Amino acid sequence: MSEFEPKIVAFVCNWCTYAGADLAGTSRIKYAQNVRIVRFPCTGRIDFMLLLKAFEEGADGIIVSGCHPADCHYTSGNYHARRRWMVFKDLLDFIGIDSRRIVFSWVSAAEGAKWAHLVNDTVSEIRNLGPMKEYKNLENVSSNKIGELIND
Amino acid sequence: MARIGVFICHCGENIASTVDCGKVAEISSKIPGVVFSTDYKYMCSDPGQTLIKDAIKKYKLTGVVVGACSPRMHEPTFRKVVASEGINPFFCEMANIREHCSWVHPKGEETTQKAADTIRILVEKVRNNEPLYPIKVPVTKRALVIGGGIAGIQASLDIANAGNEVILIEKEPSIGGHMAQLSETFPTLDCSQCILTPRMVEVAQHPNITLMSYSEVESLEGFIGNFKATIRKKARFINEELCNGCGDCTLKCPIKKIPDEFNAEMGKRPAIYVPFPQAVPNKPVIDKDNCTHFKNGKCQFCKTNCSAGAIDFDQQDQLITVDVGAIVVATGFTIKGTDFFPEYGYGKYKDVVTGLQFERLLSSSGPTLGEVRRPSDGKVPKKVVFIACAGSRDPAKGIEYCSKICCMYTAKHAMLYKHKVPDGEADIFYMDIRAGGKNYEEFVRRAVEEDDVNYIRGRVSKVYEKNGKLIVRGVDTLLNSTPVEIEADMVVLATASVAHSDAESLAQKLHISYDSYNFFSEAHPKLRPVETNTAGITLAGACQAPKDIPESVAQASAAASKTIALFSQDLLTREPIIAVSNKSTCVGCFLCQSVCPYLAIEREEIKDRNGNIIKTVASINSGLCQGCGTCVAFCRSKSIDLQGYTNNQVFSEVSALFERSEEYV
Amino acid sequence: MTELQNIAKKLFDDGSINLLIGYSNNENGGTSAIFIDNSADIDKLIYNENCHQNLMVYFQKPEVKKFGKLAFVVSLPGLKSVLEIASENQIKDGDAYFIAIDKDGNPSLLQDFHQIEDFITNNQTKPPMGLLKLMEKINNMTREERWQYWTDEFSKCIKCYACRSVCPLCYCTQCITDINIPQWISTESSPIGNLDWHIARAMHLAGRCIGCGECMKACPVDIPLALLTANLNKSIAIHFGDEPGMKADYKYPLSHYKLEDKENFIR
Amino acid sequence: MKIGYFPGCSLHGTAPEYEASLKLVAKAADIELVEIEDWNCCGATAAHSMNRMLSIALPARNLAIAEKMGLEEVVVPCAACYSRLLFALNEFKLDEKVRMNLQPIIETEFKGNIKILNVLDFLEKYVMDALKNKVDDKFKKKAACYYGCLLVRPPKLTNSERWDDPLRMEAILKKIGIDSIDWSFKTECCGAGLSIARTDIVGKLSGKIIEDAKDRGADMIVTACPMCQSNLDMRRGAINNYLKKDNNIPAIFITQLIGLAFGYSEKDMQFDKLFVPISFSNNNFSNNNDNLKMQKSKVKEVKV
Amino acid sequence: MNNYKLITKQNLHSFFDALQPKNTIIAPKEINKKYYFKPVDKFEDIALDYIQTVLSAKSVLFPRSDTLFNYHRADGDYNIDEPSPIEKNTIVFGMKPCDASSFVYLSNFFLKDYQDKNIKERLEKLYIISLSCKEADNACFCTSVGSNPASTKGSDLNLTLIENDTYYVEVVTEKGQELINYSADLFQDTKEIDKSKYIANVPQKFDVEQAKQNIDSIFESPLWVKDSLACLGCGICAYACPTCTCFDIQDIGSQFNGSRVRNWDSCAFDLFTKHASGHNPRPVQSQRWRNRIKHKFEYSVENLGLISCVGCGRCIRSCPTSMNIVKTVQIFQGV
Repeated sequence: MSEFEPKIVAFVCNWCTYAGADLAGTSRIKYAQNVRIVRFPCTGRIDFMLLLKAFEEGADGIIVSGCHPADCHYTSGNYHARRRWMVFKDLLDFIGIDSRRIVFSWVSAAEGAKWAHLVNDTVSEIRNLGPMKEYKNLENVSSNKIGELIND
Repeated sequence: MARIGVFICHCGENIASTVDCGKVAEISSKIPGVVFSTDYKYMCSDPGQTLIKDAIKKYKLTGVVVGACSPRMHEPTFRKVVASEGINPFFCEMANIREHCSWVHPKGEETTQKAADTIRILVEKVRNNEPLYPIKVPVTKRALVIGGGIAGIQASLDIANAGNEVILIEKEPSIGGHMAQLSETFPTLDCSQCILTPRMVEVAQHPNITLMSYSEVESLEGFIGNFKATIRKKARFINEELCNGCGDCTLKCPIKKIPDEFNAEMGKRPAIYVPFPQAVPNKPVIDKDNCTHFKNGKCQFCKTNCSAGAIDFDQQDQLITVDVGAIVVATGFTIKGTDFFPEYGYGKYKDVVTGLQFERLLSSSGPTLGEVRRPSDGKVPKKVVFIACAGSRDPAKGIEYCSKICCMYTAKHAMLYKHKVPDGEADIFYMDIRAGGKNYEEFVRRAVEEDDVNYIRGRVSKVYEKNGKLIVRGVDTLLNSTPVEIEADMVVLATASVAHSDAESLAQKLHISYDSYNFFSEAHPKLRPVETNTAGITLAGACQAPKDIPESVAQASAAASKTIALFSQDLLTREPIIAVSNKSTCVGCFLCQSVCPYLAIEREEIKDRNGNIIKTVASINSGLCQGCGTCVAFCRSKSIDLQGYTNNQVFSEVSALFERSEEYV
Repeated sequence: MTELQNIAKKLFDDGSINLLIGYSNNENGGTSAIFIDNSADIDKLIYNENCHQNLMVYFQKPEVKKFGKLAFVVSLPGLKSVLEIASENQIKDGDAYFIAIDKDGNPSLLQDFHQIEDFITNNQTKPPMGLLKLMEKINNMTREERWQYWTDEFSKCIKCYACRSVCPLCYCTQCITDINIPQWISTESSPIGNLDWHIARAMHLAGRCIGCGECMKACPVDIPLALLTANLNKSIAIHFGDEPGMKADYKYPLSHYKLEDKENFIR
Repeated sequence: MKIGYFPGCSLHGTAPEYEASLKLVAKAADIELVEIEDWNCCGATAAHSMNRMLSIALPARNLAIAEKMGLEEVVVPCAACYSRLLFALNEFKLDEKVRMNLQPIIETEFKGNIKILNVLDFLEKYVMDALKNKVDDKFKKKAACYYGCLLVRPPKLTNSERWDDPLRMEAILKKIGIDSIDWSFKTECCGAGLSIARTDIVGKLSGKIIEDAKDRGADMIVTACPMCQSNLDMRRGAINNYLKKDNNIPAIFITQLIGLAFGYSEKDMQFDKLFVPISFSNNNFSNNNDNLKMQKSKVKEVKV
Repeated sequence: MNNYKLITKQNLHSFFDALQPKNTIIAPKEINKKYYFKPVDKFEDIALDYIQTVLSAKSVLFPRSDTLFNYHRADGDYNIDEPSPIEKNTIVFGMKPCDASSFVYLSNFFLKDYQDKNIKERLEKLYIISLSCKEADNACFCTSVGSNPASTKGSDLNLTLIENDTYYVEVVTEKGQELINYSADLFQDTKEIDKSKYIANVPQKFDVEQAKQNIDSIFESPLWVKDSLACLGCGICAYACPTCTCFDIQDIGSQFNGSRVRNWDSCAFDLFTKHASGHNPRPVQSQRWRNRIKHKFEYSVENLGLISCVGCGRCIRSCPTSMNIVKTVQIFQGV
C-alpha cells in the first residue's frame, strides 16, 4: 500500500473559513485531497463530542477553523469556542489522545491561500504522526467472548 | 424511508475536467435511500432545473442533493426549484464539489472519490433534515444613514422620498462631508457648493428625515428589520432650538487661532464656530478642548453675546436609542497628510500641501478667499509642482491600490491654478493618467492644451527647501530619463485616499467585515457591491473604496433602493435557521443564556394548574435568534437544537465521513 | 444531645423546617444519610470524619422536595456544591438551611449564600494529597502510557452511572447518555462507549466540579474519576483563574470570555 | 562588558582616526572592544555585484567567528561593512538554501543569533549614559549631521524610522552640547566608490552636500562612515573646483566629538589627520572669515 | 460411584493445572483489597479466602454487553453474521454457594420458554465449582432466603475446607464427575461428612414467608417512600446482583455496519420505564425501589416459583447511599 494517506475532517464556520476555502477554489490554489469539510454556522456551534465521533469514524486528524477574533459574524462564537478548545485540549492530553492531531486555526474569507497551507501542513503533520492507532485498536463491537466477560 | 435524488453538475468543464461526474452519480445511486442519481452539464441552467423538477415528480422524491458549486452561490436557486415542486426547501442541500474539490485537486480517482464522499455526507444530512418554514418578522420602516457626505445625503433623500422615515447622523457639526470642501468639481467645473447646498437644505427640510449632526453610533444590536441603534449625540453646548444661527457668538470668542478642520488646517477658527458658511444645520458648536471656559470656567463671551440665550455650558452627551429596520453606511474617507512622506520632508515644509489643502486655497470660502497664496509667506506661487500618486500604488508604503480620483482633481487643480495665476507654471509629475469617467479624458486634454499644464511622466525622488525655494528632484522618463530639478514655489501632493481612523471600530460595532485597508467589505465585488455580509446593512460612497462623486451618488441610490425594497413588505421573511428549546428536558441552568450574543434566550416559568412554579426553562425569542448555535453546543442536556444544523444532522454528517464506497458496491 | 442535635431540634421546634437530612450510623458499621422529619429521631443524628457523602444531591430529588422546607448537614465540599448549583439557578437564597461542620467539627447554622461564602473562605481545607500525587504521577507519564492507563481504567466501567447519581452537579433530568437521536454515547460497555461517557462527563463538569470525590468513592470498580475533573479544574484555574464553589454569583469560565484569552495553540 | 568589533579595511587604512576615537570612547565608557580574530574583508560592493553566495559567505564568516568567540553583539563602525554584515545575516535567516550550503564554504558552524550594531546603535546603547559632561562651550560650533546611505537604508533591514530625514546624530550631539542645522542632504549620495574612477562625479555630488551645509551655516559636517568622510574631506579639491570656490568646512567623525566630550585632547582624537583642518581655539575659527562669502549661485542643470 | 471425596490443597493446585489447558477458568482475584471474577491461568492468582466479590459471576452467562449478531451491508442488501461459537468450556472455580444457587434461578429465567441461543450454549459449557463459606459479614443473609453457606444447589462440585489444607469435595452432578475424571487420582474417596462445623455462621435476619405476606399485599404505602429516600437511582445493585436479569436490546452502528447488543438494565433507572411520549409510569424513586423488592420476593415467585435473591449481600456492600434490602424486608416483616 502506498504511503499512509491520513483522513482529515475539517469543521469550519460558514462565514469565514468555508468562504476562505471557496476563495482557494476560485483562485485555483491546489492542496491535498485528504480533507472532508463539514459546515457549521459558527465555531461556537462545533460540539466537542463531534470531534470524538470523527475519531471513532476513522479520522486521523481534525481541523477546526473559523473567523478571527473580532470578525465573528455572531460577535462572540469564536471567543467561546477558543475557551472550549483550550479545556478540551487539556483533557485529551491528560487522557493521552495526541492533541497534535487536532489543529485549531482562524482562516478569514479573504485567506484562501492560508486555507490551502493549513490543509497541506496538517496533512503532512498527520502523515508524520501516522494513523490514529489509539482509536483503531479500540475495537468498537462489544466483546462477548466468555474469556473477557468482565471487561478485562 | 427517504427518497433522495442526487444531481451532479458538470458546471461546463469546471467540475467535469477533474471529477468523473458519471462515476460520482453511479456511486451515489447506491447509497441507501437514493432513488435517483444523474449528472448534467449545467444544473443551475433552466434545463438543469427542469431536470430536477421532472425527477421530483417522476420518482416522488422527498429530498434533493445537488453536487455543484458552493452553497453560498446557488443554494437559494435550487431551494426555490425544490419548493416549486411542493417539497420544503430545507430538504435540498448542496455539496460543494467545485470550489472545495474539482478546482483545487488534480484529475483522478481520488478527486472523484472525494466528490462522492462529499455527496454522501450531504445525503446523510438530507435524510435527517426537517421541514422548516420562514419566520415572519415585522420590519421597522425607518432607516439609519451613517455619514452625511454626498452619499449619505443622496441615500437619505431617496429613502425619504419613498415615504420612509430616515435618521441621518453625521460625526461633524455639519453635513456636507468632503464635497463641501471642494471649490469646483471635475469634469464640469461647476461650483461644488452650488450643487451640494440645495441637497443639504433639502435634507434639513425633508419631513421624513431626522438630521442628527455631531453624533456618532455608540452601539448596535438586533438584526435585519429589527436593529436597535444607540446614538451618542455629542454635546454642542448650544441649545439648537433657541439658536437662530446669527453667528454673533463666533465673532466675540477670544480664541481665534485654532487650525480649522474644514479648511484642512489652512485657516483658523475660534473655539465656538460654524464649520463653513453654508453649514447645515447652521448652528455653531463649542470645541470643548480649546475653549477657555472649560479650562478656567470663567470666560463667557459667547454666552453674554448670544441674544437668543442658546449657549448652555453644562450640556451633556446624550445617548439616544432608535429602532431602525436598515442601515446605510456612508462614512466616506480621509486622505494621508504630508507628514506621511519621508521623501517630501515629513510635513516639515509649509509649502508642501495636500490636494485638499490646495482645494481650500482655490475655494472662494477658503482661508485665502480663492486667491492662491503660499502658506509660508502668503506670496502668489509662480511655479507649482503637483505630484500625483503620492502614497497610492506604492507597496513600500503599504497602500497598493489606486485612489482613483487624484488624477482628475490634480488636473483640475492645475487648471484652476492657471485660471487664477495665468503666468504661473504648473508641472505635474505622474505615472499614468487614469481619466476613465465620462468626459474625464477630454477634461485632462483641455488642461494640457488650453491651460498648458506641463505633464512630466516620472516620479519625484525628493523635495527639499533651499533659500525659500522648494527643490523638486524627479526624472522625466519620456526624455530618456534625464533627471529633472525644478525650483518650485509650492508643491501639491495628491495624497492617497484611505479609510477613516475609526472605520475599524465602527465595522466591529456594526458586525460588518472590512478589508486589510479598513474599507468596508461588500458582499460580492461584482454582483452585490452595495450590500454587506450582514443582512440589512448596505454601503455607499468612499467608505467601501475610493471613488468620485458620480459613483458615490450612484451607489447611494443603489443602497437606498435596497433599503426601500426591504421596507416594501410589512413582514420580513427570515431564514428559519434559529434555535429551539425542548422545555420538558431543560433544567434551567441557563448556561445558554450566558453565551447568547443576541440576548435571544429568555426565562419562562412553567406553572402547574394552580399557578405555582414547577420550573423555569429557557425559551428562544425567534425574532432575535440569529442561529449561531453556540448555545446548542454548550447545552449539557442537549435541550436546545439549531434548526437546519440539528445535533442529529451534523452527527449523521460526521458518521458518513469516511464510509468507503466499496461498502455497498 | 450534641451541639448539632440542639441546632436541629431548635429548627424543628420553631417549625422552620419539615425535613432534616443528615448523617447517622447504619446497620453495616458505616455512616449514611438519614431523613428526619420530626424531632423524635434527632438523637440518631451524628457527624464524624467518615461522613463523606455529599447530601446536597438530595436537594434535587422530587420526593425530598415534596417535604417542603429542608435543612442539610453539610461538610465543606457540600457547602461548595451549594454555591455551585446556586450559580446555576438550581437553588435560591433561603431555599434551605445549612448546618455546616467546620474543620474542627463544630456546627454552625447558615441561612444565606453570603454566610456560606464567608464560612468557606475561612475554612479552606488542604487539597486531597493522594489525588494530587496520583495526578502528578500521571502527568509525568508519556502520552502513550497515559493512554494505556486510562483505557485500562475506562475498560473496567460497567456504566452503572453511580458516579452520575451521587454527584450534586449532575441534576439534568435527561442526561446526554439518555439521548439516542443521535446516539452521542453508545449504550454498551465497550472501550469506545466508556471513553465517550467519561470524556463527556469530565467536560460537563469542567470548571464546575468542587472536588468532593463522591464519584470516585461510589464507583464499584474504583476508576479514579475525580482525577479527570481535578486536572481540568487545575488547568482552568491556570488559564482563566476561576475556581468553582467559592461564590454564589460564580461565572462559569467556559461561557464567559476575555478578549485577551491565550491562543498560542491557534494557527 | 565585552562587545565584538569588526574594523573593516577603512578603519585600519584610510580612517585610523575613526578607529582611534572609537577605541578611546569605548575605553572611557568601560566597554572592551574585542576585535574579531582573523577577520576577512566584508566584500563591499565588489562581492555583491559579482556573486551572491560570495557576498554572503564573506561577512558570514566574520559573524561565525564572532559567535564562536562567544560574542553576542558586534559593533561595525563602517556603514558599508555594517550593511554587508546585516544583509548576510538577513539572507542567512530567510533563505533555506543559504543556510544549507553556507556551512562548507565558511567551514565554521554559524547559528545566526548574533546582533549587529552600527556606530550610532553602539553610542546610544553603551556610551551616551556614561557621558555626563558636555564639550566645553568654547567650542561653539554648528554641526551638519551627514548619514550617507547605508547607515539608514534599506529601512526594513536597518529598521530606522525616519530614514529620509534621520535625527539620531542630532540627538547624540545635543547631549554633548552641540547644535545641528536642519538641512536636506543628510542622506544624499556622496559619490562613494566613484572616488577613484570618477572623481569629478564625487566632486559634484559631495560638492552639493558641502554647498548645502555651508549655505545653511554649518561649521562642520559630522559623519559616521569612513567612505563619506574621505569623499567630503579628501576630495575637497575636486569639490572646490566643481563649486568654483574654496570651502573649508571640515568633515569629521562623530566619535571624535564624543572623545572630546570625554575629555580627550584634540591630539588623541587625531584631528591632525584631516585634509581640511579644524581648529578649536575659540574665535579664530578659520572658515567663518568674510572674504570667502558665497555668492548666490543658481543651481543649473548639469549635463553629464 | 462415590460422591464424596477429599483433596489436599496441593492436589487441588494440580487439579487446577489439569483443568486449565482445555477450559477457560474464571475465579475470584484480588485487586486493591476488592475481589472480582476474572479469567485466571495460574492457581496462585485465585483468592480462596474471600467473603464475596464486588460483581457477581452472572456475566459468565449474561454479559454486560452481549452481541446477539453483527450486520453489514453488501451488494445492496444487509448480511447477518452470527457470533462465533464458543470452543472452550468455562469453569468458575471458587464461587460461593449463594452465587452457585443463583445459576439455578438464571437458567430457569432465561430458558423458561424462549431458548436464548447465546445463553443456552454458554450454560451447556458451564461448570461450577463452589467453595463453602468459611466466614461471612453482616451483609450476608443467605440463610434468610432458603440457602446456607454450604449449599450445593447449582454447583457441579462443592469444596469445603475441613482441616487446614484438605478440602472435602462433594460431586453434585455428572458435570462434576466429568471434572473429577480430568485427574481422578488426585481425590480419595470418603464418606459423607457433616459440613456444619466447618462453615460460617450466618444468623437468619428475617422470616421471608412472613415478610412476603406484607410485601405482596402492600403497594401504596408511605413506608416505600420513607425507606427509599436515600436511593439515588444508580444501577449498582442491579448490576452487582447475581439474579438481576433485566436487559435492554439496542442496535449499535450505522446503516452500513453494526451489531445488535443486549445490555444490562436496572429498574432503578428513570429510562427503564420511560415511554416514548415522555410519560413514566414509575416517575419517582420509591416506586422503583418498591418494584425491585416486589420483583424479587413476589413477582419472580409468581412467575418462576423462586425468590430471585440469594442473599449474597452485594447490593448492600456496593450501594453508595447504603440502601439495605435486609432492613426493608425486616420493616415489612415487622409491619
